[in-house]
Amino acid sequence: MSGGMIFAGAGAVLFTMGLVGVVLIGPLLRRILAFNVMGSGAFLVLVGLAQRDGGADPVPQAMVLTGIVVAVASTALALALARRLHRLTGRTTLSATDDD
Amino acid sequence: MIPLLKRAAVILAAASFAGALVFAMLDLPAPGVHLPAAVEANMAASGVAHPVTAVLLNFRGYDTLLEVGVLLLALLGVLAVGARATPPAPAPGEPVKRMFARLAAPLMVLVAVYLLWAGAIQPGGAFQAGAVLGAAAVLLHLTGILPGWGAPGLRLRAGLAAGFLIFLVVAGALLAQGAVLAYPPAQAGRLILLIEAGLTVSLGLILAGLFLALSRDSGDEA
Amino acid sequence: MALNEALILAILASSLVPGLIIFVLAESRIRLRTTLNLFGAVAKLILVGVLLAGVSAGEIYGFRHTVLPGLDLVVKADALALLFATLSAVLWLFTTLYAIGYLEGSPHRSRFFGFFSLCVTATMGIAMAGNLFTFFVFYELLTLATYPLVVHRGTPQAMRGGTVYLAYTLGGGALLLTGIVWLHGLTGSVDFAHGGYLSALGPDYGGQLQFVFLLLIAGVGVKAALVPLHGWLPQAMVAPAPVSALLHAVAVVKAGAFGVERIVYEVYGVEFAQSLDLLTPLAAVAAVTIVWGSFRALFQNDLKKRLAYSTVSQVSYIVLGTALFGPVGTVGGLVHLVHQGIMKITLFFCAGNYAETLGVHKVSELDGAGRRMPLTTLAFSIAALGMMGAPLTAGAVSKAWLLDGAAEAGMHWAGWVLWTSSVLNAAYFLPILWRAWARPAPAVWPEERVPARGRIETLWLLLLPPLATAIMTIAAAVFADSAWSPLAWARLIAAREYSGAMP
Amino acid sequence: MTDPIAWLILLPLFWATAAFLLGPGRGARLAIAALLAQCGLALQLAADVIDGGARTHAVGGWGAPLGIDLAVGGLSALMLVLTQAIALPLAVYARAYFADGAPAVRYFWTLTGFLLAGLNALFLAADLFNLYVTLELVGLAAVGLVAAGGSARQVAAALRYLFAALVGSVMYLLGVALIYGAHGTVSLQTLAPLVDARAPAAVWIACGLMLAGLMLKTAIFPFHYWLPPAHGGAPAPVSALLSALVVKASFYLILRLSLEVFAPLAATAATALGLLGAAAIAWGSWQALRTVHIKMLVAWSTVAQLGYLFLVFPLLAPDGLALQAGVMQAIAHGLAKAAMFAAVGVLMLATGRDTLEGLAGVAGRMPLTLFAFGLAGVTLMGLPPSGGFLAKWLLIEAALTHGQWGWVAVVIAGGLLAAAYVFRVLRQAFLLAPADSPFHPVPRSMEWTAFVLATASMLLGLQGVELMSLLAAGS
Repeated sequence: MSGGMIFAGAGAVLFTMGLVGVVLIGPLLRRILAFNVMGSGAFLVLVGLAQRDGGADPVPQAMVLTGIVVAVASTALALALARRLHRLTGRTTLSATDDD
Repeated sequence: MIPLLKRAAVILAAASFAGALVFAMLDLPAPGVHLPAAVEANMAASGVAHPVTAVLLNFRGYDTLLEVGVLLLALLGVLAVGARATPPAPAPGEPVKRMFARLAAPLMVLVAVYLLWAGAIQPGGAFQAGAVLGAAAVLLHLTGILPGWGAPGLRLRAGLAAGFLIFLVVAGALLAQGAVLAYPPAQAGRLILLIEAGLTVSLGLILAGLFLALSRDSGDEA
Repeated sequence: MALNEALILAILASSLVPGLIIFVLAESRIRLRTTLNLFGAVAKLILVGVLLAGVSAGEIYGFRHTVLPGLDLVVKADALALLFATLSAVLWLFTTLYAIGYLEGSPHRSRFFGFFSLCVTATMGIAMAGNLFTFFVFYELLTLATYPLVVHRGTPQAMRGGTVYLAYTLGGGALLLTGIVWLHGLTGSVDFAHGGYLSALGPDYGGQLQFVFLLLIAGVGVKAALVPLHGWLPQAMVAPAPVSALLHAVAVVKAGAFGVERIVYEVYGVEFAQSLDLLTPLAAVAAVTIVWGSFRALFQNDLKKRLAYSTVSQVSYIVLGTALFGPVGTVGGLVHLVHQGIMKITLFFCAGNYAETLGVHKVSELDGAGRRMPLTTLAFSIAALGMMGAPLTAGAVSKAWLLDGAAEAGMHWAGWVLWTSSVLNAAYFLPILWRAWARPAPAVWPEERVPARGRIETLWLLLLPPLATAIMTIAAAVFADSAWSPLAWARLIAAREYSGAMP
Repeated sequence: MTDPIAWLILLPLFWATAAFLLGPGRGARLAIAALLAQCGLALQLAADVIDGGARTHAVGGWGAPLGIDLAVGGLSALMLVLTQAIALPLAVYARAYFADGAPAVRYFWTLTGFLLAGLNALFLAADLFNLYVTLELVGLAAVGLVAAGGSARQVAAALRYLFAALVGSVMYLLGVALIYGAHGTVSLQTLAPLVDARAPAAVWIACGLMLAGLMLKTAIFPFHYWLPPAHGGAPAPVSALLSALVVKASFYLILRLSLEVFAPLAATAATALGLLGAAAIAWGSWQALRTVHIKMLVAWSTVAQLGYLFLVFPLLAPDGLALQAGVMQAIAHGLAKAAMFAAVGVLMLATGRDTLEGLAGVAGRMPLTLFAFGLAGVTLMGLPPSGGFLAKWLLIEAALTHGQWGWVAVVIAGGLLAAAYVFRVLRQAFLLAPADSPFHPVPRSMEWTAFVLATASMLLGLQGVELMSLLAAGS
């Protein structure tokens, strides 16, 4: 198994763990972290899988850089919203009753 | 609380998904298209020497343009949800930390400039440089030197948007000559440097803003 | 655009455009609104007259617009279309006059007359639809345009009536749509044609076509108030009287009955329908409806409800005529489409007059109404006698042709159904006449709103329309043999359908 | 110089940035002027496609697979025209709606500019990774717009929406990663000949992940949970934009990917997608029948109407009927839902209430707006002569042609359910108003924009030939 493949496998596991976290975790901060774990998993797969034969590939590396920036942006917005919700309601979770 | 059964089901399903995914990846044949070769072949025309920078700002520069838009957009979202209260006065920090921050900040700016310059030939570039600038601002804020943000004034808004706007103007101007972001090879290096310089400043401000605008919200937390 | 295309579009526009203008008129612009209404109605009548002359001279009027590849909106004026269009145009004029008088001083008149005009536009579209797709477009438009009229008063009762109306008609529309799309899938976009166009499909499709027929007839049967799909009609009588006239005579139930005619004659073709064994069940449904409607009418004390059940029964005369395989029955059904409209609208106008003038809504309150309102009651009596099939009325003409048709088709049981219905008709109408003419008037009417002024028993605008339609009821019988009577026109259509001599 | 493809992306980015520079709440006039230009560009592009067929724009001049291509065909040209055509009247509407300087307006124009740029970029993208970036652009702008109201309800709704959007994006991204790993490219054009039914398992998984991610963003049952609070809670112009356009974007992507690159694999999931669509129709309609809030009713109706779009998948066939139906439904629903949210916004401003009960008597007071609501409702019910009717007609025809009875029943039942919830509103409006109910005047421009949008959704039913010839061009 090549180095790239190990990264990709780890990415698959991280992605799944993050997904489980997003589904099961209530507190917003931890849920946002779980989402970031998911994202990191996807990035690892993107870079690792493409370089499984050992050669470097700048294309997925550039894509991951783009992806990281996008993830930073999303995380910031999510944190701002979570914080705002906490300020307005004192809650740190989304309740099931918001659904009307 | 989530019932144990649901928890177990989710975890089990996820584990089998991860397993299937890993096996599927191990099973993959070699890809039919080999892009690194194409990147290599076109490096000379890209205007930069580092392949990742070439992909990021030339071959797939359009992705990067939109990505900077996403980052600016996130800041807009943060500003839009934020309270309109005036920013709280900076909390007086400890003198030692303040002195350290005052020392570190100029050095960090220097590092950022280096990273920007280095990006053309080795890992580095506008994003890394912008991140360092943003970090410097956060450092200054945490030590009580830089206040949190209220609604940004015109000059700050101009600084936030400048990088994106330069990128956009370059894209539009090049469109007038053919295609979006189709740099003439002779000027590619200079144009990319121009874009990167603008991005460094704006990205630094945006990343700092994401933190400083958020920080303002904590002022009168119960 | 050719002149003939423009003419046929002008017929639709003559009510659509005034209607749309009326929508945006301020409530207080009474004079302008009335002018627009009457202008539209008269213009439509003239245009229909031009078309009548043209069609009998063999002229072809049509307009085609493709909405999707292979799907055309077709409007054309053929003999059958004009039978219905003329009826609607004439009755619309009278209903408009009546409605102007009836609604004087009541709120939301712009809205009312706007939707009123849309209704007539939709009815004209139904009459002149050149294929099933177009028919459906206007058929659903009619449903939508009538709803605001049914609930016009905004009372909980009106709302309930409106909801029931929608539930039935939209449900029926869904069935109709399924059937129409199915046929479209089998044949592509085909225009209505004399003798139908489905026989070309061949015998393999027999089962499918029988099922589609069921869907289509159930779809139009809701508006035609075939039992058991008639439940909405008695509920909808909460609407103001001009709307009832519209529902029962000008537009809605007529649209259903007309749909049956189109489907049997020009989609399946009467001979092909007979060969698929579709006509006998249809006749049976019609027969049940005729008897059941008349029977239920017997027990209604509310005058408009009694009239509503009477409509249920009478409209199925048309369906029965269609289902009687043979040219004579066809003529009977077609001519009754017109005759029933004239007579039933008279009855509803009169019922509205009783309610508006005296506050009388119930049969039991009608004692002595003939002395207080002799002209209204005279018109009512003529129309009621017509419904029973008394001589010298339009009803007698239709009934005679229907009976002959039943005999010709060898369906003698249908004759008995008609006789039974006549007896029942007499049983629920004669007591009304007896009360109105023979019983003494009460000292105080339930709610007398319009005082009698000399010989004029109520407002002019309320009185003239029923008198005019009552006179037409007699004229249609007396001049039945003239070239321009509904009967003559019905015979022309039947001759074209059976591609033989005029019956 | 004037290649509309590129300008449709750059122009909104320009005015979004300019609106930001102008300052909070500013930029309405700029946006309206720019949107006029965008309408012209989109129409020009549509005309080009009809004349010259599909074409691409190689960004950076490199061409796929090294560079990124933008591609336009009949389907994308239609979506572009629809987007600009809905955005322009909504901008006029929003200008009046936000005239009082509500907090939600501070970043409204700039966020809207980014949203439209993202949508246009998404419709034009021909690169799986570029699509990911455009999805994020659209998602974050939409979330920002929902959150901008600032109330606890809106922030909670935005957060819920953001999680759905982000998880959807990451799933999609993992799919892209697997595709790149398998084939070494993310260009749709390069990928198309490489993908066939004997694809390795990783490609199947990638397809599944991308599909699931996009379904989450499209809010198809059972992933719809985030939509009603977000669309029902946002200010009216925002709800209109989101319901009319944003959810359509991810649907468009599913449709396009399953028609082009992943066509060999797509048939596997078709029936399941159709069943989800049927469930969405049933559940969305049922909720719309139950809710007491008028805006939630419209939002739930979006859940139901999205179901129709997914009925298309099991019926896709070379005859093109189902595709036509899906596109017609997307366009008709877009126009009608924009009109409906706009009308509801007017009614809520005028009555000052957000419940159905508060609507009593508006038939007499605001006939134009109620008429607009009614016309939009006719499209949702699928009654003639609306665009929704043609969509329904085509769906039934497609189902009957393939002998798939069940779908006919679903379509018919869905139309009747829509009638039931639309008439809940109309019925209430016709009731007599309580004498003491307050009533605030509303700018006429808002009433008229709602009416124009509703009329457009209606007249669409008479222009099917033109739309379908554009759809067929370049595909």
